[in-house]
Amino acid sequence: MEKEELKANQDALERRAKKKPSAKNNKLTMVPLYCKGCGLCVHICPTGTLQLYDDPKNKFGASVKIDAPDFCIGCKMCELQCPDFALFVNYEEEKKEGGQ
Amino acid sequence: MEKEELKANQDALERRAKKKPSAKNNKLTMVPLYCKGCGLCVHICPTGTLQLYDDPKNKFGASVKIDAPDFCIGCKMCELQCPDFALFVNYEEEKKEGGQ
Amino acid sequence: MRDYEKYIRYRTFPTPWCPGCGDGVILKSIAMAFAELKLDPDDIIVIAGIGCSGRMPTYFNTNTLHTTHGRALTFATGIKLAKPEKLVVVVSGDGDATAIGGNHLIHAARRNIGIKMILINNGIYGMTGGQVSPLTPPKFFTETTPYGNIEPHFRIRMLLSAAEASFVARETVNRLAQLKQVIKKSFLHKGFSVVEVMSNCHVNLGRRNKMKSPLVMTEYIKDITMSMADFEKLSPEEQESKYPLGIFVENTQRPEYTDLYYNQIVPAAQQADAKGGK
Amino acid sequence: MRDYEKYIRYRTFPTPWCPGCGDGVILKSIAMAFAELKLDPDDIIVIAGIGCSGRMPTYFNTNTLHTTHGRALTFATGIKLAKPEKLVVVVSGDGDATAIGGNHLIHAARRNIGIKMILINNGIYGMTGGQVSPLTPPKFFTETTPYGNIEPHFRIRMLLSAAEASFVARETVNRLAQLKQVIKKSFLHKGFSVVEVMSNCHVNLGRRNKMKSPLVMTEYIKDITMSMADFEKLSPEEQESKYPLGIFVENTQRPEYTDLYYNQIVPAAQQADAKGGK
Amino acid sequence: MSQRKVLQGNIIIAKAALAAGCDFFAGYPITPSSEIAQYMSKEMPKMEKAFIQMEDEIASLGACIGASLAGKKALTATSGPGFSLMQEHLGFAVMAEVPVVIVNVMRGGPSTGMPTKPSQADMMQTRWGTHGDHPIIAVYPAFSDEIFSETVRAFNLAEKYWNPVIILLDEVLAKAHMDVEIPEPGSYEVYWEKTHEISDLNIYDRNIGENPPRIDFFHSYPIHIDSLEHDAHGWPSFDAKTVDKMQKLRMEKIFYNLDDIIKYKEYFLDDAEVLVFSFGISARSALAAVKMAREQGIKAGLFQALTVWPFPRAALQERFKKTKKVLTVELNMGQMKYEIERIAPPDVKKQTLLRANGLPFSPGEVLETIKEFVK
Amino acid sequence: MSQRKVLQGNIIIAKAALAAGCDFFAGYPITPSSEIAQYMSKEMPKMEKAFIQMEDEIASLGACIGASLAGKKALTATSGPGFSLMQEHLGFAVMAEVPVVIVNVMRGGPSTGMPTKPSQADMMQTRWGTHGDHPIIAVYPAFSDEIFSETVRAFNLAEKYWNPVIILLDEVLAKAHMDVEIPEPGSYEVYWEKTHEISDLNIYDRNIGENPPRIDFFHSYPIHIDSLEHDAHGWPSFDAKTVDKMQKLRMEKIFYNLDDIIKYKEYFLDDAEVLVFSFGISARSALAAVKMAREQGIKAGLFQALTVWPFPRAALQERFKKTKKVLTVELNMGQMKYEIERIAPPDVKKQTLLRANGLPFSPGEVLETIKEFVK
Amino acid sequence: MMKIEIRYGAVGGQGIITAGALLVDIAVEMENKFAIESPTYTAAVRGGPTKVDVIISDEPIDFPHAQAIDFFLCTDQKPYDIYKERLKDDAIVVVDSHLVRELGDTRNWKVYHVPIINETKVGAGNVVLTSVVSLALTQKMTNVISYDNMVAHIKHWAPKGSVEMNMKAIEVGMNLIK
Amino acid sequence: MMKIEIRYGAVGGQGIITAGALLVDIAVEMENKFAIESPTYTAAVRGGPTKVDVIISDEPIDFPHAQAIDFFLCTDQKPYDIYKERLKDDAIVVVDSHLVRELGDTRNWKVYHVPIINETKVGAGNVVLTSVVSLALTQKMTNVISYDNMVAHIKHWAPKGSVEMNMKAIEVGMNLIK
Ligand SMILES: Cc1ncc(C[n+]2csc(CCOP(=O)(O)OP(=O)(O)O)c2C)c(N)n1
Ligand SMILES: Cc1ncc(C[n+]2csc(CCOP(=O)(O)OP(=O)(O)O)c2C)c(N)n1
Ligand code: SF4
Ligand code: SF4
Ligand code: SF4
Ligand code: SF4
Ligand code: SF4
Ligand code: SF4
Ligand SMILES: [Mg+2]
Ligand SMILES: [Mg+2]
Repeated sequence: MEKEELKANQDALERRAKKKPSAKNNKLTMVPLYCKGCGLCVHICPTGTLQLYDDPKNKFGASVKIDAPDFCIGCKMCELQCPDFALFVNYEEEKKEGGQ
Repeated sequence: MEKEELKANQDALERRAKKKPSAKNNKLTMVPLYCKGCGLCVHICPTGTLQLYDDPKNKFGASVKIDAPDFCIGCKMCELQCPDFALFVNYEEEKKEGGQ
Repeated sequence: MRDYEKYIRYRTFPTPWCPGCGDGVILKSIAMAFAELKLDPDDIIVIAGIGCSGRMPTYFNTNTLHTTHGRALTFATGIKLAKPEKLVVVVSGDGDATAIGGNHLIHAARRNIGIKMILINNGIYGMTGGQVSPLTPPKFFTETTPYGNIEPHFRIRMLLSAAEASFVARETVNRLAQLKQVIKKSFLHKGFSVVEVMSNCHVNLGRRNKMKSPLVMTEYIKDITMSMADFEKLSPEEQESKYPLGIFVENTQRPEYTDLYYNQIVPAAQQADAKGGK
Repeated sequence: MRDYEKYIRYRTFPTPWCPGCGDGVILKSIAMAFAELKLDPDDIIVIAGIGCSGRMPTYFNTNTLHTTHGRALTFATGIKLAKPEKLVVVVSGDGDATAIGGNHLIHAARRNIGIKMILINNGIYGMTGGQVSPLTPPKFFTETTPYGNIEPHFRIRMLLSAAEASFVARETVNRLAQLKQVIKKSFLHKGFSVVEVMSNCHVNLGRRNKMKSPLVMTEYIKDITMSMADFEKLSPEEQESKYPLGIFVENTQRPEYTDLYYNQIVPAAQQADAKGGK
Repeated sequence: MSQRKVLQGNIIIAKAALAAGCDFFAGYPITPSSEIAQYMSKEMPKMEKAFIQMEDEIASLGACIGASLAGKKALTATSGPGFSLMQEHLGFAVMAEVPVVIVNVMRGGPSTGMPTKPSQADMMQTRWGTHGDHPIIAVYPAFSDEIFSETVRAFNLAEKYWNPVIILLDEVLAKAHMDVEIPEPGSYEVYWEKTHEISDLNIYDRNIGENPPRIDFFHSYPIHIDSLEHDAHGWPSFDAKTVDKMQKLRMEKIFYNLDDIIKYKEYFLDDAEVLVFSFGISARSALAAVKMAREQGIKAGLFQALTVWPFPRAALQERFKKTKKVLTVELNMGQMKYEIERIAPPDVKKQTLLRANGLPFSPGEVLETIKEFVK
Repeated sequence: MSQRKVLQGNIIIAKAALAAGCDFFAGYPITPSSEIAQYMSKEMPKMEKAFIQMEDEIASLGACIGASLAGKKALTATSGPGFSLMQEHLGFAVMAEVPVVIVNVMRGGPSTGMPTKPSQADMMQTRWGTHGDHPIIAVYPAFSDEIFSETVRAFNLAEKYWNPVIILLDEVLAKAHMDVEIPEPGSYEVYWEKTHEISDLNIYDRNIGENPPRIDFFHSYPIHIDSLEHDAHGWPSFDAKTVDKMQKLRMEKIFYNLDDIIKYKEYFLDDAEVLVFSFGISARSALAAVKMAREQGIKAGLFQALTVWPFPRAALQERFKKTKKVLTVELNMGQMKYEIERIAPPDVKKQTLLRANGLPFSPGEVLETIKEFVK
Repeated sequence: MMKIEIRYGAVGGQGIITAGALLVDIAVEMENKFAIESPTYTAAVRGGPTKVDVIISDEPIDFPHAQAIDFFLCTDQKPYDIYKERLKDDAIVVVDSHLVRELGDTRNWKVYHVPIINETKVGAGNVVLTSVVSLALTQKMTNVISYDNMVAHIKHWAPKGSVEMNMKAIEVGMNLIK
Repeated sequence: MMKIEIRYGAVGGQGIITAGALLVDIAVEMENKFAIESPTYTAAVRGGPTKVDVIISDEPIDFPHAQAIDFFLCTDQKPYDIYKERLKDDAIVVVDSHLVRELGDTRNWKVYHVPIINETKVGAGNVVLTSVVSLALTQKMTNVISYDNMVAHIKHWAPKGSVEMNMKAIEVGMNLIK
């Protein structure tokens, strides 16, 4: 990870530190095959739920991980911002409900 | 000549009728080779000095003639408007004076 | 499955873009606009020229066409005139749309033909490795402006308004909700529309200008963009390097080209024909 | 001999234009502008694309270049950049400049390269026998709009202002004195300049629209043109079919392209070189 | 019943195109082809067909390809300078396998050249003008009835082989008014294949030599068309084996079907001592010359190529078994003569009559050359 | 003293161009040629030379021609799609007789094709891509030192014959970093003719076969240059006799000077049983193969064309007197093989090794084909 | 076999192109002949010398330009000079008496000097009608089409309101050479 | 005659292109060899498999792609699968132990599994330095260039301020295989 990504992680942790775990049990789904480790989701997540990590299996060197799922408030900012369709919020659940 | 050209001639004659011959002895030079008989000079001349005529020797069928040279006031409107460098006003004279 | 995933051709994934490239975000917002309008994928065609952005059609599960550099609008014009009832979307990079393709852009605008253009302004030739584009900001370093760019950039909203475009808007990859909304509006507009999207090529523009991470470059885009109201508060000098956002032109009065053709010229011709004459 | 005749290549006369064609008038006014500036004919180059207007260079006794359709500005760009001290004049028809050549036009404007363009707007493709052009007024009949033109026309002064042009003016073939004056001013301007000249193609536009004589068509041009002051008194609807005259843009602040190149980029590069570095 | 009418060559093309089902025209005016666009602008709206004048030739061919992919039979018409500008998009049509018909009314070249003068100097450009390996079909009518029939055939070939087809026409004939037989609809073939049903979007999946099926947009299975090299789905692929196959698919659809594509006419060849090889306006000079030669007892014959690309190699080689002299007559500085040099056996003597000054050959000039040659 | 350096192929071209006096570059980026423009954008301002990135390839060549007419040595660089777009202006340069050098780094075609893969599929387009009859000079270096020397030669030929010259380069070599000997300035010819004095503005007045003199703008006698066919003054003329002469002047300046223009290399040909004909990257495969063949006792030799247009006909025909087998190796589906078919006598057996899938031939593949062929 | 070759020469040329086209129309559509009209322009945009060749035959026509001209009508000196080639020894030549003055060697031609342009203006009222005057002259001198067909065709072809003018033009043409 | 053929495989590829270029620079400019580096890309814009062939010889090189590879260094599975062709039977093969897992038939190759990427990050501090690490590995395993020249060249080539990092990268490379 480069310094910008490290900073994004750090910032996320700081944001997380200011929050409490969410009441709702939001479910985050990752598609590791598509994740390019860009960090945009980490950067945007208001609750600091996500973290980047060095991932030798990712050809770009890093992937995202759902570091603190219980902090997720289900705002879907991360899903919206992910350029690679690698992150979904409450995907299965909403499917059952018949789509958004 | 088509009706527009006949009208231009007519209009010119009407303008001329309202004028008197000019005091100055202006000299008009025609380059028959270049004149295409478009009538723009006839149309623009404020004193009705010029007239179009059917000219079988002109490949476009008409040429301009200096019909009433003494009415010319030397305003050079015709020279300016002629698209074909076929009409000059006081050309030699000004040459002698060393150009305009 | 998300509604918008219906419009995505996962079989061709992953996308070829760099990590964090704005193109993926735009891909998604267009798909979301399709979904919100509940369009049949077969009633849509997405067309692009050549460039990183030009690769986008491959990833839509609609009819898609990857054409030649700068000419997507010409193919689109043929398709729209052939099938006026289809949604004809053109995706074009800034180089594609305004360098080699600038003429087609102003002519499509002038004709007001009902093509929906998404103009991805990352201020650089991404695909070919970072040469200056007509939308590269002044003074920026690129592979072909090693001493800084001396050419002014087009201001798309000005140029297109002057070219008679009937719908002109600008959004950024940072404002997904608004972006999707504006794209949707443009799809509903009858004539030619252009949505300029400020996007990040951190790899080829950012890298040479101290913004090599998407995280930094998207922040830069946030800095230089603002609402029209905020923009108007700036001095002319300050405005020079800023980009207002929103819908700048939305003229619903101007007739759309294929409409005019089929509903005015065709009847006129048929009438003239019926009257006979020689 | 008139001063301006020095700039005329009589050996190639007569000109190939129809009787009364505005092109001859424009030829003369450009020559008069040269004369008033007392330029050495060898310090001038006149370049044109293809069209009736495109034939103009042949008749100037300066350096002259008859290029390809729509591309005169590209050749001119090469020449101006090679020889910034020369007066580089481009003469271009409306089709040449705004149909096939539209892209080069907006890019020359954007760069503000010191080329002086005379854009002859006769609203038609004269040379090829009267097909619609991007400047043909709406509803007009042409060889390819037998049921009337449904395409809006570009408004050059708008388009070029938006394309960042630093000098934009319009005159007509009826106002020789003003035309010559504006052309002269444009020659003295440092950056890119466009003087749009409303001209008469009575043969190919007039004939199909009840104005087959130059005498009628020049009157029509008088009718549709007016000073900016008069124009501004009109309602927007009335403005639609009228053309204001005068100088619309004259921005002396914007640096000229070759100036920037030789006086900013070249020293910067040489400095970088002197400093060494890898 | 059909009837002999008087029409300008350009108008015959336009009428034949409409008869062949052309329902889309995009073009940019250029001498000496503009009448085609002009006629279309008047007639097509009456038939609810689309006509548009584009901003240039690049845009014109782009629009035609787009319309074709949307199910239309598309035509554009141009001349040398415009044809040069179309080369990039010609390559697109080859790559994506898109039927489109392009008329090139040749004029004097190079560059702006002599817009009002005839020439046959775009022969090789027609074959090789765009970059990369590409198959091309080009027809070249010379007589009025051929202008009609070859135009119809051009559309049929484009549809059948899913490839651009070029119609070459001489300036002389484009501008001339002449008697022509416009056949009754139904008396000639108009090829139109229904859009093909596909599975798995495998739009380019077929065997080498097979004709591509008609597959276009808006048929309930959204497809992808690409200017990049692609696989059977049309998706970009640079895999060497895939590319190999795709390149061959594109080339061989033409070369497996030469019998269908190649057309020519033979006059007085059965006992000919000298074969005059020609096409277009020069073939008309040559035909007159051959007839004059026959009157003078000289055994001359004419091979008039109607399909110029692919080159009618086999038919000529058959003739060269017996006829040992070949005279190539073309209005250029030597182009198709290279093909003759290439395919004629060494025991066949080769002679040329070439010129590129804007004047067509008179029959007398051709006759003189024949006489010199048989001496 | 000269020194072996490591440079990318594209950069060798750029350096050689500067060494040859190139003082104007206008271009538009395209893979795999962009490094040439990039290098020029950095180096040319240092030397007070002009660099400009234009809005497209049409504009780029237009600007180069303009600059050339204003006394500069101009270069542009592109690849297939851009080269197709340049065809109209290439014709202008031929018509007006303007020296200009165009680099075409070939990539897989047609259309967008395979931008990152090598191919030799623009050979015929290089010769015939623009409309009308036109002379073309094209050089095609294969080894690093040749990239330098042929680039210098391209500028010299352009200046001498007042004609566009095309430098073909392989994607493989454009992108490769390799050892190269950059010769000392002064150790190679840099042709530069002083602008000619003329009387009566008769800028095109000369005898057939003569080189045109350098005449350009801004030399105290204002001249006219035209894309229309023209007379000795450059003024438009369609007079048949004048046109005839002008067409010949343009063509024959090349064909009267083949000895000066044509360059090739011969390896192991003196006793060869099989002549391998090749160029560019394929010639490098072939050279390796020929050496391997020799080791195995097979008498193979290589004819490497450095000038590909005009075609080195005479030199090859000389070889065909003794060597009766010719193998054409080219990375396309058959292009220069047509030239070989045309010029090789019938007793010479012809074989080809062709491919257009983005992979260069390995020496082993060429060797196998040679072995098959000599059997 | 009947085959007549006709050439018109003029400056500008719209008139003779029309004359040729009319001739071909009548020959083909009313008299069942084979026919072709091919115009040749020169460089000048407007007013350059133009020729129009018309061939009418009862067999299909191979080469569309005239090779052995039976009838040559020319209204200007320059086109006369350029296009007087390929005339038969006994060709009929009609020239405008005002505009073609230098005829050079006229071999065995039957040459008529008539004031075509002037008479058209005076007699038919508009120089545009030179086309019809030339057509009538051709009909009269060559008989290649019938007079009745010519009249019928012109009546049909002429725009409403101008039929009379056109008939006058025919009269002018028929009376120019007595 | 000395001739060594080296191949690098990776995804993305900027690192190995640099490694190859450095190798060629040193061989030619410091050791007077002939050398060429030629990269091959695939379709994907970013992150596609890339190979770089380097040939170093004391004679001029005919064909620029490797034909009989002495040394193959590969940091990813996909390029390994595609580009493992044309290796000599006794080639030296170095693969990233994390990223290349399936080796298939390794014939008589001397195969080394080492955590190239990881060690670069950890040891040199930035994955960009894979280029220098790969270069050092190559030097060590093939001796095709001298260690001293390598160090001298990298010192000269490295941007001011990053020389130390680069020296560390060399160390990492030299120590990856003991
Ligand atoms: C005719 C032609 N010229 C040049 C190119 C090379 N080319 C491919 S993409 C591109 C520019 C891409 O820039 P942009 O349109 O801004 O798209 P981005 O990659 O930034 O999304 C260029 C110059 C080409 N493919 N075709
Ligand atoms: C590439 C190309 N396309 C088309 C043409 C044909 N052409 C010549 S002039 C012209 C248009 C002329 O119109 P405009 O530029 O308005 O000039 P005008 O004749 O009206 O002065 C056209 C389409 C050409 N010469 N080259
Ligand atoms: S849904 Fe919102 S809170 Fe949950 S991970 Fe995504 S951005 Fe963070
Ligand atoms: S999940 Fe998406 S946004 Fe997050 S790092 Fe991965 S690719 Fe980037
Ligand atoms: S100078 Fe003035 S008054 Fe005299 S003729 Fe000309 S326009 Fe008339
Ligand atoms: S003198 Fe000039 S303006 Fe007057 S009719 Fe003649 S050409 Fe026209
Ligand atoms: S180069 Fe730039 S535009 Fe292209 S994919 Fe990468 S970040 Fe996106
Ligand atoms: S056609 Fe029109 S523009 Fe051309 S010369 Fe005639 S009047 Fe002028
Ligand atoms: Mg971009
Ligand atoms: Mg015009």
